[in-house]
Amino acid sequence: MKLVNQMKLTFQSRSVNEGFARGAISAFVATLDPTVEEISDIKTAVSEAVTNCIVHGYRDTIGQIHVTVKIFEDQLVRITVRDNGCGIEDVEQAMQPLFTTVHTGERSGLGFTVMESFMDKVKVRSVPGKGTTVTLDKRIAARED
Amino acid sequence: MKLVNQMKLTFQSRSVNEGFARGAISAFVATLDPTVEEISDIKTAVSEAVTNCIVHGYRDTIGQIHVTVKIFEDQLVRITVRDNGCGIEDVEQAMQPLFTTVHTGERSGLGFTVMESFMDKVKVRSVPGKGTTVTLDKRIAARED
Amino acid sequence: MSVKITYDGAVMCAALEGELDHHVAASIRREIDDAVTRDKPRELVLDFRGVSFMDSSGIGLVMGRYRIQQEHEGTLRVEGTSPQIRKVMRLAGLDRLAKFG
Amino acid sequence: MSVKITYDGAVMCAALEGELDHHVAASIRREIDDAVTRDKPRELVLDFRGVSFMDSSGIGLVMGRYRIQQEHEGTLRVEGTSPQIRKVMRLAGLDRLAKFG
Ligand SMILES: Nc1ncnc2c1ncn2[C@@H]1O[C@H](COP(=O)(O)OP(=O)(O)O)[C@@H](O)[C@H]1O
Ligand SMILES: Nc1ncnc2c1ncn2[C@@H]1O[C@H](COP(=O)(O)OP(=O)(O)O)[C@@H](O)[C@H]1O
Repeated sequence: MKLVNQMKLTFQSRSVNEGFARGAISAFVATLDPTVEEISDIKTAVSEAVTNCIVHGYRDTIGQIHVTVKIFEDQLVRITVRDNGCGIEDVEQAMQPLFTTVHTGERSGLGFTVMESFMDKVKVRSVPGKGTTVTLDKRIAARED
Repeated sequence: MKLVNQMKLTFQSRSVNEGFARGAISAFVATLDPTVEEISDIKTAVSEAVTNCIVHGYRDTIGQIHVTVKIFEDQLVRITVRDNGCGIEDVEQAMQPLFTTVHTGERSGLGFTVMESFMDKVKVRSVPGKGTTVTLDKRIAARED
Repeated sequence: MSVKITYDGAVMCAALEGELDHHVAASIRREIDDAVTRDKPRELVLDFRGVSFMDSSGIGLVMGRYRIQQEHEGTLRVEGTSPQIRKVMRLAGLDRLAKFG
Repeated sequence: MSVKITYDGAVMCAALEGELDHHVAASIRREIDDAVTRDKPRELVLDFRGVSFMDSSGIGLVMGRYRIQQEHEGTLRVEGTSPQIRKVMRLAGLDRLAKFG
């Protein structure tokens, strides 16, 4: 797969940066001239992944969140969102719809479910105590002008 | 000066990324709730600095452009735009209005002039053969809600 | 994100504006709940016309307000959702809880 | 960014749409020049109503089209500029070259 364009982004795990991350990533994907639906699918999935780093990965601390976006030929977009936070003990369980470790009613346990239904492919690698990397793939349809 | 928030961005010196850089940086500054004028001033200055890396710094090659944005207390925004390109022999001359080394009529020689009139402060550090770093400062006015 | 609360008889309308994510969800929830627990409206309308983005953080907002309305036998209506927001709400089955449209 | 060229008698109008930066400037310039050198309009109107952003890369666009119009004794008018765009154009003294408004 030939790499066409890429960017790398690092920012602090402050909740005010959730909107920034959505904006930055969609500005990069916008170079492919996606549809409104494609861009809002990507924004939604990215928002879930970044929020998880803030809420779960770093919980009550401030750490760095690392995002990469790669664009391959055939308009495949590959996004990674990485934290060096607490990690996930059981990834399979964490990805179950409605599963959440926050029991205040604030989190719905649907973050991974949203990512999976808004993107073509979702991969999670996590090492407890080390951190979590979520990889999100989506192919942007070619537009005829 | 206390640092309140920061981000770091790296991307390739392709002209398609000029719009991305504007979008990403203004999404970060947007966390300060700036006015339309403040945000478009910053977008304009950033566009000049990034375009210079692409057009002059890396000329006919593709290199990496590094951007940092720091937000200090009192809403001071400090942006650095760095390339590892050809560098500038005489910075003072380069910053003169209308001075340009491109004589095809495409460049106006007003890039630094635009940066200086749209931002509060502009600093240029350059080492010929090593690269150029432009630092752009602007204080965002506090809003009463 | 901001919320503006207005009344039409026993109907309370909370008009949301901006992007609804984790960063703003807690304060929006608090603002609505202050009014709802005080006034116990017969119907609560969540007006999403001004909401340009919502992720799963917005699900708890709708779900929780549905429960509070149930406690005093009130109803919940959700209005003005964009296709992106409807997609998130449907995933959570919210269309089977609240009245839509 | 795109450009749409229309005619009203001897007046040619080039309506720009999108963000005018270095990335798009060359192709936009080419498109306008193809039409202008062929048709030599008495007046060329650059319509900026659809332009949401412009940096100094747009200065050459206006300046160069002004020169080409001069060659065949035509005039240039610039229309629909936002405050941000006017600020950039004024810095370059374009308001003293072309007719505005
Ligand atoms: N980056 C992360 N670091 C640590 N734990 C995580 C991370 N992302 C997700 N998790 C775990 O997976 C669970 C499910 O995540 P998700 O489906 O997004 O639902 P929610 O965020 O609503 O809890 C979380 O409750 C948390 O325990
Ligand atoms: N990042 C850079 N790397 C190398 N040279 C640069 C860089 N930025 C500016 N310059 C030099 O400074 C000159 C003036 O820059 P500027 O005022 O932006 O005008 P313009 O880009 O229109 O030429 C350029 O023509 C170039 O020679």
